[in-house]
Amino acid sequence: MSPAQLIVASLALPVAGAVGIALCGRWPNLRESVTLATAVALFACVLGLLPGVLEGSVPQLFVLEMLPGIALGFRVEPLGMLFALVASGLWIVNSIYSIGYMRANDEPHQTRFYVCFALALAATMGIAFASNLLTMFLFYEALTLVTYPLVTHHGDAEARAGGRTYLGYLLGTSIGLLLPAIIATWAIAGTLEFTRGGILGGAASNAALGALLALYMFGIGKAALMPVHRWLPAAMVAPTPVSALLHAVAVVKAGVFAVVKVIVYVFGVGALAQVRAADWLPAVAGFTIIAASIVALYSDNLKRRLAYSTVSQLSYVVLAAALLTPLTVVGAVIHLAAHAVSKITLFFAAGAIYTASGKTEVSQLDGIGRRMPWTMLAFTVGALSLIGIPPAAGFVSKWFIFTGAAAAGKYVALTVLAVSTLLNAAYFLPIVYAAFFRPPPDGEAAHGEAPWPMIAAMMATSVLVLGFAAYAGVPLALARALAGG
Amino acid sequence: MPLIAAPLTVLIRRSAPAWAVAAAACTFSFVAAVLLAAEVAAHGPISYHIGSWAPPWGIEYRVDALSAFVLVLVSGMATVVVPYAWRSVAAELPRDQVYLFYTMFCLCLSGLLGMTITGDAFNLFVFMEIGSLSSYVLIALGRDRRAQYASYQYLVLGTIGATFYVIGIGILYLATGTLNIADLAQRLQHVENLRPVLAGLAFITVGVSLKLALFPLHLWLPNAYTYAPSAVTAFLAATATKVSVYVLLRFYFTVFGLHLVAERLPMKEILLVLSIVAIVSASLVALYQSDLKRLFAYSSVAQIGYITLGTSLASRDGLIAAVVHLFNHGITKGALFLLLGGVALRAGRAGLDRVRGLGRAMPLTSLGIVIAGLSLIGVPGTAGFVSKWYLVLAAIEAGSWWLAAFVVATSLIAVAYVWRFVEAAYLCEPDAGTPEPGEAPLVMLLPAWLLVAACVYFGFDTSYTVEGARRAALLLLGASQ
Amino acid sequence: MNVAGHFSYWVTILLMVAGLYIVIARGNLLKKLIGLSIFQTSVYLLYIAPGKLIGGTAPIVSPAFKVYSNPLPHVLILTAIVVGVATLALGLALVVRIREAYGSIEEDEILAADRDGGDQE
Amino acid sequence: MRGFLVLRVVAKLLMPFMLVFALYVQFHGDYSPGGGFQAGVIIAATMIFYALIFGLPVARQLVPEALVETMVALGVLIYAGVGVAGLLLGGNYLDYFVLAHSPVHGQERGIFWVEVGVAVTVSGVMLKIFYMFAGRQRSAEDE
Amino acid sequence: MIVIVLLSLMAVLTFGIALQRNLYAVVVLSGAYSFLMATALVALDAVDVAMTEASVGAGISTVLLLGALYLCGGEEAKPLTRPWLPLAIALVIAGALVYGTLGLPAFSDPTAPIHTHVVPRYLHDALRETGVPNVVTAVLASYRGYDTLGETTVVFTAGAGVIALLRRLRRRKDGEHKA
Repeated sequence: MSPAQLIVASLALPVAGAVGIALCGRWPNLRESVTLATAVALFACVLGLLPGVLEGSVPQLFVLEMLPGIALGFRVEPLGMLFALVASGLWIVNSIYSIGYMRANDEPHQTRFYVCFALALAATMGIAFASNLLTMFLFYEALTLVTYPLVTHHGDAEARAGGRTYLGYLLGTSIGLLLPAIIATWAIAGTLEFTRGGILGGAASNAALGALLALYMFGIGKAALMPVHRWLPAAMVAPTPVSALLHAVAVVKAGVFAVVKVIVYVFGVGALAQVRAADWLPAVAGFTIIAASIVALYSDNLKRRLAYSTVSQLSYVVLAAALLTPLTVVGAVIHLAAHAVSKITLFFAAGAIYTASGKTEVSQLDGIGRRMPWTMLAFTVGALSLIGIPPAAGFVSKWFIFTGAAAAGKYVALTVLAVSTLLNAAYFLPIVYAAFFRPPPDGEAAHGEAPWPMIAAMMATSVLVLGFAAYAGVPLALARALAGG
Repeated sequence: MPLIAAPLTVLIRRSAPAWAVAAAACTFSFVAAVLLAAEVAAHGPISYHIGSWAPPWGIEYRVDALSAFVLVLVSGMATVVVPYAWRSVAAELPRDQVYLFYTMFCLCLSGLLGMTITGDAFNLFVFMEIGSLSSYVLIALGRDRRAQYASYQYLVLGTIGATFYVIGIGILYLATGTLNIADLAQRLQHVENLRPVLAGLAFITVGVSLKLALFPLHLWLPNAYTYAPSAVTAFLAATATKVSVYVLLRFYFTVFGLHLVAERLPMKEILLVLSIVAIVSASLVALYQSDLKRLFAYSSVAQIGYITLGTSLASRDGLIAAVVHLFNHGITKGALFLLLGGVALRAGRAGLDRVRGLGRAMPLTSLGIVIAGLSLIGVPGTAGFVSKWYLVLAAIEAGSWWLAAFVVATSLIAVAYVWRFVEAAYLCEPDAGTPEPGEAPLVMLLPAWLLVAACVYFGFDTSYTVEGARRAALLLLGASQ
Repeated sequence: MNVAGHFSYWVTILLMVAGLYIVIARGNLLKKLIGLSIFQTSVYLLYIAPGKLIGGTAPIVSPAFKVYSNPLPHVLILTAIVVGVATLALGLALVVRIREAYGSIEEDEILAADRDGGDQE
Repeated sequence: MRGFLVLRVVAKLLMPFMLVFALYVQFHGDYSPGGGFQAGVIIAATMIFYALIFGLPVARQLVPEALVETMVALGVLIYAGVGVAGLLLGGNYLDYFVLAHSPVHGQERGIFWVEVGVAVTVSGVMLKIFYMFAGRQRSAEDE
Repeated sequence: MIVIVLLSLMAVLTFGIALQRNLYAVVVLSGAYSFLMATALVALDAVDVAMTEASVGAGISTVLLLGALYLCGGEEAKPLTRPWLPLAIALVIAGALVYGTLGLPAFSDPTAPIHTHVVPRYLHDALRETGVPNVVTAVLASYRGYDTLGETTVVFTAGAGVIALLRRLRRRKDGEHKA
């Protein structure tokens, strides 16, 4: 198939899948096999795009003109390519996992769940391949809306509250800040196409650029930059696969992806570095990293702790991108992938624990490692990776960021990273320790491992995490291709 | 012309043929409108002398980019609503009323079309009255007894509005000696004593504002929309106020001209302030309504605020925003009220307490309401987004960031009240109030979904709307220079 | 500014305002309608009076006369009168209906009835 | 009102004159004040007068509601029909010039028919409205 | 001059209407008002209008009002309370009107635009063009025939509307009796 067709396919497949799922909602097996099939097919499509992109070609596809001068169009450039790879790849694993999870906890209206899931993927693909700000915004909002039913899956009061926060923050920031930013960009630059070196170069005064950057950074609420991070913990009411989707596969990744994309293609690394309009950004990011880590340290609920760790990890990406050196940008991109695989592992583990034992608090996990060795093994792997221990995935990205920062002489950033690494260790290792080396509190009901699909999924992701360094070539190449410009 | 159809429907005493006649008339006028629009787009304004007396002695029809645009909207809406009415009217009215309903419907349509198409100020008044009188009746046909009181309020206020308009026209006539709009505009340039002109301007503004429910003259609207039969609500909400907006635009830019409106009187400022107040207050009120029809009625007041806001900017993009929103809001609200009509039919009333768990009871209907609601909010990919886009763009170009911020902020209120429905429909368990599963009849669902589809379609392919709007805007500005 | 020259205007204005005042201030629906019709009829004067030319005659062309009053306002007002009576008739019909439904034609009583009446399906 | 013989006789006597006057107003409207509208009102007034004195049922027999309602619509149709006729004969809408061989005759003819239309509708509507209110009255009395 | 007298009388009547609370009296007063209006119109050479006003305003309207009164009871319940806001509104409007009309040509000023612009054509050519000496009729039915068509439609609308409202009433009453 030609690249253009592939793009169409990768956008249309999930939608078609969603329809299929909705149609055969009555027969669960069929429904879930449709899900899997779609996921695999999608991944295949995206892979099919990869070689061309690696050779540096940029397949394009323009659908129609939404507003005069602004097309609804798609263009596959390295960054989007990587993002699409990660998302579609993890979707396969995730759907395997969610089959196990949803069945084990026999959740209500699963059909809606799978449908929205597929739609969310479609939106993600749209974001990944969007060729201009408007298209990206379109799918960005779409993503928010289709994930809303997932967040409020249980439909009870708590879910509704969580959903409100989720929607309030995401729509609020995107409509209230991002949209004006986009329109202002249109008013200033006269175009919204993503182009190398940015479209705002020299078109606006420093102050305007700074303000605009602020609008973008906080407008992209999905990047969970403090103070617009509150929706992420709130969304914890969702079932675990959804959390995995939010944190690892689609939503927050879409956020940081958008951030990087805006910095690289709208403002332009070079331009920003000259006008020094972005100097405040590392500070905010750094603060987010530290603060979020500390909150994580003190939160006892496991998923909540993971959520805050996500918040801080996201700011790694933002920080790295904001340092505006090619090396750190590479680091940012790689961390996007690395954090995805690691964090999804962690969530899988958390979900597995909940499914098997019904435990949600960190303090309950004493000795659970003996009952659920596989799960806790996976958890450990993910944790190590986030801390940044070689050869796990996190190490690679952190290494790039460190060296980049050092080379650029951004010592404040360096210290921030160092401190946060320690904090990561501080809030992950105790869990591991407790799980394996503390005796389980006596007199609690014995329970075994989680259902096999979940184990399988966890193992798969752990392997990905560990093997990351091995196949880091692809993301590296893509990242280089991106930062090279 | 539906005008001829109306008496026919009376002669035919039975409902079915009456419906057929009405439908035929609407379709005909819609086709005619589209053809006209194409014609205008191709060869510029058309002027048609009735009785072949050349204006200003005779009355002329005048169709230019703007009026053609409005014509298409109005007649199109009518064409969509009529098939819908087939079922809902049968459900809401006693049998021997039905043919009168269609009579009134045709009259209302012809009134609105006449207002849009005529090139004569006084003739406009006559048609305004046709439209108003028939709409009073239509509203009073509502089931609830409050429908009659609402209609009475509307009648009093509407008549005052119309009379104000006549006074304004009278003053202008005394000052210029002509009634033809084009002639009026051209002669107003040479009136040395401006005081009567300004007074006329003021009176026309007030009169028309009463009709288009511009804050604070909107008091009649919520009741009227709430208690009127669903089809009527949908039609009026989608067209009546819009036509009044058209009249306002027409007078401001074509007759008086921007320099007069903007410089001699602080009209822009006044309009701006009123719009802002309207948007805020109405949106907030809407937030606390328990009856969905009323909720969206208030949101209509707010949305009209957006239109006038765009007008008050009086820049190219501002006017584009106004005209586009005129169209988009028309179809959006039309869709909403049609769907709500379906809900009311099944649940007896469109109260928030009746739609709990509606997502499962009437999946298509609620999905449609959600989509239309999104368009109301202005989510990208829906028609509403386009108008918001231009509104904000115009605000930024006018250099008033706070205005842009204001627009987006208020659309967040829209999120709030739309989401009240979403939560009720999807996140609440069905209870006593909820209708047992079962969709609205197809003849009601199809037209509604047609409009919903339109909301989405015009969100992606804006070539028609934006182009039409741009031409209209340029025409207005050109006329006012 | 000659007073006589504008006297007709002023009376017209007076009538208008009085009619409008009745509409707004009075609670009785019938009274409102009457006020409304006064408000409308006063407009007739606004149109007709300036059309008069002293020494002129009704605009029926015949060799006997040279000066005629202005016919155009007459036409407009004929229409206006018709509109007025149409509105009045409709309004009255409505009032009758309201009376039937509420048993009162006083504004405040009706509002009160609705407030505690709640929804009647 | 059954009792008042005088009234009834006078009414009987007056009715024809009123109608004649109405017709005069109608058709002489071209040369003297008056026209379709006034004529229509007078006709309606005559009927109302009649109904007031002889009671609604009698009036209803004389002019049945169905007829009235038909008149209501018919008048407008006549008027619009004239317009359409203008169209069909190749002129503009409501174009009278083409209605007859010479423009002036065309105008006269057009105006004539238009006035007829107006008269029919107006008298119809006025009478109808009166019937409506009167009918309501009767049912109010019944209660 | 007579016009002034008539107008003044009408003004007085209006106040009577505004203050009177017995609705029958009000209706009678408004009837008288219409007659005065008609006379004034005659004095202003608007014979057609006068005729119409007399037959409609004084005739039909009064009948209708009485009919409605018969159904709705004649006494206006409350004396009006706190009339200041309406008064204020009314005064503002009056102000606006005075302001506007002061700029208008004086009474019977032959050079006013309304006498100089469109109308002369009617007066001079109506007879020749339409063969109808009564210019009002000519303009009404021919020059502005479309207006009159609209006017007829308005009447028609009102008629049909009243039918719709009142006929529905009877059936609804039956329904209520059953219920």
